[in-house]
Amino acid sequence: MKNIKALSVTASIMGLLAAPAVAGPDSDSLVINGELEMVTETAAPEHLDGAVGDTIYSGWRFRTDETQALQLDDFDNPAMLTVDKAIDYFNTVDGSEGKSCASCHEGPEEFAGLTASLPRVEDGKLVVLEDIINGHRAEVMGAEPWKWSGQDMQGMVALIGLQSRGMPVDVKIDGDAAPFWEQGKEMYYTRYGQLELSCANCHEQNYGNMIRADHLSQGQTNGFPVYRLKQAQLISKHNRFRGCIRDTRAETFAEGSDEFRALELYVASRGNGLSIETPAVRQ
Amino acid sequence: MADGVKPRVKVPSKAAAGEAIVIKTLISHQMESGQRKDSDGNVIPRSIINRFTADFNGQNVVDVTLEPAISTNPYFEFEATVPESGEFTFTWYDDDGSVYTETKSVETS
Amino acid sequence: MKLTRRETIFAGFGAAVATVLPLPALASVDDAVAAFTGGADVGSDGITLNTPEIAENGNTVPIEVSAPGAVSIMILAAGNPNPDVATFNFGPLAASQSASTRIRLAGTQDVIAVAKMADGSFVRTANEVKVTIGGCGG
Amino acid sequence: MKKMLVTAGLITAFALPLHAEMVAPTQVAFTDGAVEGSLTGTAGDPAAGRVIMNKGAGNCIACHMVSDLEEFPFHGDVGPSLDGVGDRWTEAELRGIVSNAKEMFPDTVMPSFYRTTDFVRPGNGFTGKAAEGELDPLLTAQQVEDVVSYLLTLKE
Repeated sequence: MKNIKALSVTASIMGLLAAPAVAGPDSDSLVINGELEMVTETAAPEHLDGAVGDTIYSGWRFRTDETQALQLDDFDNPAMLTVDKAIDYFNTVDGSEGKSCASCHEGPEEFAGLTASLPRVEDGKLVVLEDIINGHRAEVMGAEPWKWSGQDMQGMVALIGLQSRGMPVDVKIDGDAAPFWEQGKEMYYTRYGQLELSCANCHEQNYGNMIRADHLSQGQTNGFPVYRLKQAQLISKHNRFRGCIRDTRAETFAEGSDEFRALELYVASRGNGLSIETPAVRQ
Repeated sequence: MADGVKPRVKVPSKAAAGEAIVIKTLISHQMESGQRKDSDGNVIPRSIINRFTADFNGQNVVDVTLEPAISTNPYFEFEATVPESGEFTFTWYDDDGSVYTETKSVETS
Repeated sequence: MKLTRRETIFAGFGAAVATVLPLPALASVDDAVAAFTGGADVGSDGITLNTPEIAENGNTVPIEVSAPGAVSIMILAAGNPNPDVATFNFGPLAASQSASTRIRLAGTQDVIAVAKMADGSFVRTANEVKVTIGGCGG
Repeated sequence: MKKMLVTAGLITAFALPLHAEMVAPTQVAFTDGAVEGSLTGTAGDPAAGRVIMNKGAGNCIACHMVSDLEEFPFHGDVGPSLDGVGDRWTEAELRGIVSNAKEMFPDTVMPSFYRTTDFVRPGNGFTGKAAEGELDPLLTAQQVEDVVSYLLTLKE
C-alpha cells in the first residue's frame, strides 16, 4: 500500500512536468464500518458552471491510505471520542432552567438531515449549526454559550452531523439565501493577503496538485467538523477558513463572523451531492 | 485526574475457546509531551499515560510502556487468546496517578 | 492554557525541532538499544515493522510491529528529541507477538524496532518515514 | 566558503552607497514584465539564492520542482518546473517574474515577492491580524537578485 502511494506522488510530479494536467484524487471508495457507502465523487453542481470540471470529490480522496484508513471504522476514528463526550453533554443538565438537550429532544437521531441542509436562512438571518446550538442553550436552557471552536461545541456539531452521515449535502442557494450565497462566492474568489491567494487559486485551479507536501483537495466541507491529525482534535469549518486566510498573510475574519457564515454557505453549495462524512479525519 | 478521559475498547462478545481475537483500544488523552511551550514561552509539563495493560481472567495479554512519542488519544491493537469464558480488564496509568479501567466479558463456545 | 497552532508547531514535535536535534538523539538510540539488549548481538530476521512511506502529519503516524516468539518489542524514533516511543511486553495470553499503535515523529527519520526473543536473542529492523512539510505558512 | 561570504558582505556594504540607489518596491520599472537593471547594483549570490529557494522567505519549491535542490524533500507542482529556467528566460525577465509575476502573467497564482502595496486585507505576517504600518516585501531587493542569479544557473 505504501508503494502505491509513493508511485502516485511521483506520477503527479512527472505528469505536471509534461503538461499542466490535474493529478487528481485517488480511486479508492469509502465504505464506513463495512456497510455505509459514501458518495465521494459526483457530478459538479450546475451553479459551478464547469469551474472545477465535471466532478466534485470529497477531501477523503486526496489523502494517503493511512489517513484514509482512520475514517473507515468508527472505532479507529479518534473523532468518535469527542462524539462520545457530546452524547454525555446531550444528557447533562446545564444552565438556569434545569434542562439538558434530552429534556426537549428524544435523542440526537431526531436531527437526521439537519446538517445536510445547513447553513440556511431563518428570519432573514443566515444560520449555521453553532448558532442553533448556542441559541437553544441561551433561550431554552439559560446556559452560557459555548465557544465556536471549543471541543464541547464541535463535539455537539459532530454528534448532530453524524445523524446525517451518508445523506447528500443539499443547501439551498436561491430565494432569501441568494444574497448570502453571492457574498460567499465573492469571498471565495477574492485574493486575500500579501500572498494574494483566493480559495479558488488552490482548491479550484490546483486541486490534485502538490503545494510542498500538501496534496490539494477541492476544499469541500462535507466531513466537518473533522479530526485533524495536526491538532489532534475536532476542527470547525470557521477555524479552517481562518487558518487558510491567515496563511495568505492576510487579516483574517473571526470565527462566527457573518463573513464566514456566508463563505460556509457558498463552500457547502460547492459540495451539494457529496455524502455528509461528519466526523471525517484529515491530515 | 486529567479532564474527561474516556476509554473505548472493541472486543468481540463471543469467541471459540482458544481462538485468537483482535482487540482495539482507544483512550482520550492529550499526551502532553513535555516538549511544547505555551504562548508565554513556558514549557508545558509532561502529562501522559505511561503504561497500559490488558489482562484476561487475571492472566496478562500485553503490558505496554508508553513514552511521550505516543500520539494524543493513545490507540492500541493486538491479539489475545481466550481459553474460556471470562473478563478482560484494560488499565491505563496516568502520570498524575490516575488509573482508568474498562472491562469486557467474552463468552466462549 | 491555550496554544495557537503556530506556537505548537515551533515548540512541539514540529519539523523545526527535528532539524536542530538529530545528533543527540542518535547517540541515545544506541544507549536505548544497549540498555534493552545488555550489549548482546542483534540479528535482523524474524521482525517486521510496517510504517507509512509518507506520513501526512507527524503527530499521528500509524505503525505495526510483529516478531513471532518475542517476549518484548521496543520501538524507537531516531530523530525525535527523545527517541523512546514504547515497549510492548507480551503475556501468556497474547495470541501473537504483534501490535499496532500511533506515534509522533518530529520530521523525516528512521523508526526502529528491537525484539527480545524467548531464547534471549535479539533482532532489529528499521524503516524510514518521510514526514510531510506544510505548504503554506506552517 | 566562510571567507567568500565575508568578502561578499564587505562588497555589499561598500558598493551600495557608491554605485547604486536601491530600487524601492514601489519604483520598480517593468517593461513587458521584465526588469532590466539590478535592484541593488550588487551582483546576486547564487549560493544565497539557492538557500532562499527552500523553506523560509522564498519557499519557491513549495510550488516549483527543481532537480538541483533534490536534497530538500517534497517539491510542489502548482507552478512549472524550474529546470532549465536559466535557458528559457533572460536575467531581466527572471527579475521581473520574481519581483512581480503578475506583470507578465496577470492571472498567475504566484505571489509578488517584491511588492508592498495594493493587497486585500494585508496581514501582519502569519498572525492573522491586520498589518501595522508599511509592509516589507516578501524578499529584500538583494534576496531577489540572489534568487535571480541562482535561477540563471539552472541550465538544461
